[in-house]
Amino acid sequence: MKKEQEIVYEQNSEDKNEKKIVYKTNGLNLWYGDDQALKNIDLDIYENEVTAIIGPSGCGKSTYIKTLNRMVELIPSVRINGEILYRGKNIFDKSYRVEELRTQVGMVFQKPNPFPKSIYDNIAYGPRIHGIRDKKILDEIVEKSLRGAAIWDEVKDRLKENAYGLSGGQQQRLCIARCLAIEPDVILMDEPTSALDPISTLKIEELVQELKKDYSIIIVTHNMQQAARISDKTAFFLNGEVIEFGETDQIFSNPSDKRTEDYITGRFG
Amino acid sequence: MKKEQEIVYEQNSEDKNEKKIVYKTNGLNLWYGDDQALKNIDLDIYENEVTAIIGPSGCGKSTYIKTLNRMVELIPSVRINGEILYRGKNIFDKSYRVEELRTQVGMVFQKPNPFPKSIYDNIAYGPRIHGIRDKKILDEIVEKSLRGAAIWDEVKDRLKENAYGLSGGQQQRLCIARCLAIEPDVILMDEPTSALDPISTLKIEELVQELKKDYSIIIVTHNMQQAARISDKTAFFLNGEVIEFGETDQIFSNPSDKRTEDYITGRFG
Amino acid sequence: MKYIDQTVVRKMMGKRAMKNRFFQTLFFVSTIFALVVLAILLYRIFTQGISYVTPEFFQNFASRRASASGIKAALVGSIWVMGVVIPISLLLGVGTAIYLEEYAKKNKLTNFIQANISNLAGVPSIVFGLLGLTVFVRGMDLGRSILAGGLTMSLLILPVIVVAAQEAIRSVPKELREASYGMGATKWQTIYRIVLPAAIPGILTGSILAFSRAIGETAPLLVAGAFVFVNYLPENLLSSYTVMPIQIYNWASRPQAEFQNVAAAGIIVLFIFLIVMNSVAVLIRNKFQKRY
Amino acid sequence: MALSAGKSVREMIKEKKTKKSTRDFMEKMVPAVLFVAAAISILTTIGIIATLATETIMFFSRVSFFEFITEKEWYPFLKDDASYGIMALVSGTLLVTVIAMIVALPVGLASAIFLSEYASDRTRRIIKPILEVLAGIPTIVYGFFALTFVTPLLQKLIPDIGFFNALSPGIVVGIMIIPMIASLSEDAMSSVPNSIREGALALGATKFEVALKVVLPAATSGVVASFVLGISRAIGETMIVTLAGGATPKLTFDPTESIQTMTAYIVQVSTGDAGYGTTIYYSIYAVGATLFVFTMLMNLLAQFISRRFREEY
Amino acid sequence: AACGNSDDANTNGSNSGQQSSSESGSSEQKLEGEIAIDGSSTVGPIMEAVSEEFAAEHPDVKAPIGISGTGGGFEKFTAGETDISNASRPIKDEEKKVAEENGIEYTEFKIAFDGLSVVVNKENDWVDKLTIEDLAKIWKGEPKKWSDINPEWPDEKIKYFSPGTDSGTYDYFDEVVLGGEPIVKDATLSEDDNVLVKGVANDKNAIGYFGYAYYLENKDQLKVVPIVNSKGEAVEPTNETIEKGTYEPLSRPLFFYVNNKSLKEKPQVYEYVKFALENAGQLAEEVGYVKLPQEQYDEQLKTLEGLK
Ligand SMILES: Nc1ncnc2c1ncn2[C@@H]1O[C@H](COP(=O)(O)OP(=O)(O)OP(=O)(O)O)[C@@H](O)[C@H]1O
Ligand SMILES: Nc1ncnc2c1ncn2[C@@H]1O[C@H](COP(=O)(O)OP(=O)(O)OP(=O)(O)O)[C@@H](O)[C@H]1O
Ligand SMILES: [Mg+2]
Ligand SMILES: [Mg+2]
Ligand SMILES: O=P([O-])([O-])[O-]
Repeated sequence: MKKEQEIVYEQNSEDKNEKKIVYKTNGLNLWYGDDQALKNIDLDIYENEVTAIIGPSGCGKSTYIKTLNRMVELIPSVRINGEILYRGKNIFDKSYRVEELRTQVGMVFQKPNPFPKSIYDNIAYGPRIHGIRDKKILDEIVEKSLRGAAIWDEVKDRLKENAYGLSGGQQQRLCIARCLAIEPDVILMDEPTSALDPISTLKIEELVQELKKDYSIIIVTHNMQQAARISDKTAFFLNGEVIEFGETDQIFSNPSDKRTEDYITGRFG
Repeated sequence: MKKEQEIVYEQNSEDKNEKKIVYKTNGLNLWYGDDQALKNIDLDIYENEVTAIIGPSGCGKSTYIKTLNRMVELIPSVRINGEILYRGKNIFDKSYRVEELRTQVGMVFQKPNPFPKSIYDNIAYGPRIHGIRDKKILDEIVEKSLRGAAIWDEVKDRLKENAYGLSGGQQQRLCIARCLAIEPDVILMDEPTSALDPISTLKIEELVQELKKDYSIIIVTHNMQQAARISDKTAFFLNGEVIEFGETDQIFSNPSDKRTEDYITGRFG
Repeated sequence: MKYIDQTVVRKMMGKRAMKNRFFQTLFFVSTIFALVVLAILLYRIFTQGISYVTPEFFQNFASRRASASGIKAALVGSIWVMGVVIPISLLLGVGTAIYLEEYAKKNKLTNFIQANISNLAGVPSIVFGLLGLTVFVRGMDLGRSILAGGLTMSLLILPVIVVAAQEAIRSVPKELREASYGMGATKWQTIYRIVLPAAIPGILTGSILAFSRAIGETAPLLVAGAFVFVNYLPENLLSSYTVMPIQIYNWASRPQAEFQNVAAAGIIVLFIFLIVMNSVAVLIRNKFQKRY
Repeated sequence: MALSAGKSVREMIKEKKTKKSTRDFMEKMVPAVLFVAAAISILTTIGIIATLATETIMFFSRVSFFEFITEKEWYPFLKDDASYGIMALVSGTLLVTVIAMIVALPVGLASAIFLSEYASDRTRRIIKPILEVLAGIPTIVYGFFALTFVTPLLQKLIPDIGFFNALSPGIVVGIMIIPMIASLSEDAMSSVPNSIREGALALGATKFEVALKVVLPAATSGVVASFVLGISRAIGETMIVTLAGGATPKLTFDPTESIQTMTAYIVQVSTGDAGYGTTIYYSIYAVGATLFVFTMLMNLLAQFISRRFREEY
Repeated sequence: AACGNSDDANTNGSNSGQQSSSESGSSEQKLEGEIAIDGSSTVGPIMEAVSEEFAAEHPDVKAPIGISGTGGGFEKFTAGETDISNASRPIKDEEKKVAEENGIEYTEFKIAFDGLSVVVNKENDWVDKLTIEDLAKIWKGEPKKWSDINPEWPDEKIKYFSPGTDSGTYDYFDEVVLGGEPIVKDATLSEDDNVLVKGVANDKNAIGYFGYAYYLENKDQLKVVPIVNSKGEAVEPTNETIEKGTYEPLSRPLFFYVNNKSLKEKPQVYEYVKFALENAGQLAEEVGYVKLPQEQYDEQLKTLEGLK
């Protein structure tokens, strides 16, 4: 039943002859206890695009991206109102299964968080919980995912070793690989390259460009140039509000809001 | 006695009419168990300069910087040979008190690591362990340090709250403030801005520029432009070796080693 | 190439969610099970003993007449014994844990101490009773005193506290230690100001369990010299004494049915004692508790 | 940068250096003092071994070691042909322990998972202290509970069961141990960093999958430690089995029969009538020594397991 | 067997005279100090009552009571650790030897009677009396079923409930009934007499025995079996039959032993023992035992006088 709904929706959007909307955020407010962290957010995320979210520290970037896969609900004090439609369905609907959402929406975190398991088991974890048991297929998934995250060569000889033996940068790329292993529809990335060196970052950026053929990607970054380089659309957050959202080229070349311009021209990264 | 030695040493170096050397690393090798992470490192760090250390992930940047204040010895499997002279004295000497070294050599880490205490107590920790008890002086130190780390305005109203309530970026700036509170001679920074947004990063970079008047700063960064912008000297690490070390301008405009050039031209950050 | 088929995933999702809900319920029921047992136990004891918990019950010493029996000597005796047990076992236990986690080199001696401690944790309490009798009561000539009993109990719960404290110390993130060392803090400063405060919740959890055990233990003190009948209050650490569980045991083994009710009243007082102690510790713990 | 005190922090720190001699003294003293604390535990073991060994040697000068470990009957009070076959007491102990573990391990672990992974902060704050109260109930109270509540209940369910049996004390010992396993396992699981949980949840794992495949493996060492302590408590539990288990040593694995455990035997003799210097008197030390060896072997096994499974995070 | 000292009984002074002297003694000099008492769990309650009352007269004397069992008590007593040791049986030869080695001299006193009560379930309507031989047969376990003893009795297995083999009660029963032979191996043993009460009360085919006090307090749940004595009469245990000695052979005396040196050197011990002998009869009955004939107390008081 769900499937049919989706198809109907997708056809609808094709009728309009636009790129399909993956995520539609309408009037989203979010509070941590009494502190409002997100204020009346409206934002559309399009399919097969990279949407960058930029803004100063503490402006709510991480909070917003964690709301998209409902990870933010793990913090007990959180209250939310407004709606987020993922492929047409409100993710806050009671009937919406949060695990299903998260299977289709992968996430890479700000700090690397590998499991205290072997490198292999880290990658295989996702496929396994989704029912893939076949050793050969798992092997393939592991290799493909690690290659995808540009870490295969460094770890291929020690797949059975504990992931905690890796350096910070290696750990983060492992986490990206882990996310790729479940082949999500959307990938959320919260400053995924902040712990990476330029070479790895470059690889990841290239990867993002390649992945967007199949996936929709939302990336939080403090690196303006990264946003400019890899994203199609950019949203500028400030104090929990979306100040400006639009085509990346337009935002960076010709921001319509003074605050956006200030922020961008203070750039240097 | 120590003081005199130092003075003698400083005069010596002044005789040569050069900048004084703070750290002199001679033939340093370091192993984690059987894996060699640093190979025959020779490096001089000069006073009142910013020395940047760049290199790909896993090349040993963090390991080297942690060796400079002997933090690396906390990992039991570590073996070291070679010598590091800090202001003329070998820090590996039996008689060298590691706490004294670390009081003079502050450190900011890659991941923010505030203590599970109030913001105030985080900053006051260093002065307190070194015997400063006077409430009024502590208040001043706390304010000054927080201002120095460009976080005072955000936290001045909640100094008594737990530091874990801050966002990642705020936490990292808190850690920088904590380090400034003991007014060290040298400050080691391991990718200190990797968790920061550009505005905070800019502030920290400006701060670094200001601090180098009084302090010597060694900064690990994956951000080539940051290195180019703020450092006086740059060392390029690869696989545990120093490939090239010299004036930042020269390294970036005219690297003498092919590998350095490859790495730098792959740049984008 | 796609390995993961979303339709299959979706199909399995229902089953997985059900499994999750099933186990959540199962886990919840398990937790409730323990609480239900507690409820039954409390109900039985309260209905039996509550009418005997009167002000006189706290003011009277034990008596051959059930109606005149009181728990005064045992209550005060338990407090005295805990007054010995808590500081000694905490100091020794946390001290040992710090030594093992922070100072000890990874060598044979350390391994031996470690193995020895987890081994001691398994030694039955009655064996500690034999030890206390041999070493403290007779060997050190402390007689059947509070000090001898308290030392015996301290040794009994020492391994539990060490193990709990070690786990707690170990779970303090190494980043915090690094930060402290990086400020030029000495090892002891780091332990005292950073590691210990962060480990307190865990240490307290284990210690509460251990102290509760010490308050309720009967067997070792039966062997190592608590009296069953005492009709005066202890004056110092060398006084003879009795403790609540032994007094309760004594009442419960009396033939007169009324004494069974007095025993129940004794248990209620013991509970109140435990709950007060636990509450204090829980307050401290909640004040500190956080996840890193 | 000078403060209002007119000096820089760096100067102040240098000044304070004179006072650092006490600090240095502490740095040297503390490990020594702590080592003494750690040594106490060794002394305790030595004390126990010495106490047990001297009297156990006396016992084996009267009863052959071979008889002790091979004989199947334990009748020390027979005047003429007393038999000292420890197997009879060991089987009683094992029976009770196994039953207790069948109750305590699943329930305790399940409670731990519930508290650590499912329960809200508030629920946890309410339930944990209650569990701790449960852990603090004197075993003698549990003993009467077994005798006056559980046994009659079992008699309704299993008409054949004796008034004294291994099942009732086994179940109650299990109940007694639940809070200990729950609390210690919960601590171990809570100390697994949240970021790891988030990583798994973000892959679409259910809470159950996170608990079972990520948190539990990461907390193995703590969980196993709680099991070991639980098993040791069950083996060493005295009052419950003394009251509800009967006092008939018997080599049996039928939980409906009356049995005697090693601990119950020690209580029987040490509160009983046997005179100092009799074989019976020495026998409690031999039984105590056996208990000691038992728990030691158990712990070695458990240490081996937890070493193999230890994970760092 | 009491110590030889009892032969030197002082014939002077009546009971009342002693009482007044002790009272005047206590008012002249305040008694203080500690008295270490340990031993039998059976005798314990009587001594606790004594301590309780003694404390009313001599508030500064501390007389705590430990319960280590008769054997455990003697272990401490013969090592010189206690002043008074309660016992539910006379001291054994091994224990005497230890006392001798340690140079401990002591005196034995009887304090009360306990009547071992043989009980069956309330619903048991077939047993109305038993002889010692019957008891021996039953407890040796030869007949497995009630019908094996008397064909009219039900064809049901007998369930045995006995005090633990390491108690004074078991020892006495074993000696008197079984002549030292072992008790049936099926017997359910417990150290706690209340537990035995529950066992018998809950099983129709049960038989058990334990101290008189436990029967007395649970009369309504149990049926006591009259025992045929040496004169051929079936006698139920009651205060009278036990005191008079017609309930035999299952009446047993309870003892306490006193260290002679303590009697001489510690006035509080002397006064305590005296007080015990003067009041034990009444106090013993209060806690469920049976007093000795008054002459026996008087005689022992004389013995005590001689030990001062
Ligand atoms: N768990 C929490 N409880 C309470 N407040 C929180 C919590 N997490 C974040 N906040 C607050 O919410 C605001 C937004 O935080 P968020 O982490 O989303 O910022 P951010 O834009 O991701 O910053 P950064 O670039 O530093 O990661 C901040 O003011 C922060 O202090
Ligand atoms: N504790 C450790 N035990 C064993 N090996 C380690 C340990 N820490 C680091 N290494 C190894 O030492 C090498 C250098 O690590 P280091 O952390 O110094 O790299 P880095 O240059 O700081 O990388 P990044 O930019 O990712 O932080 C890596 O190969 C890493 O796997
Ligand atoms: Mg963030
Ligand atoms: Mg690094
Ligand atoms: O305590 P007992 O009277 O059985 O020795």
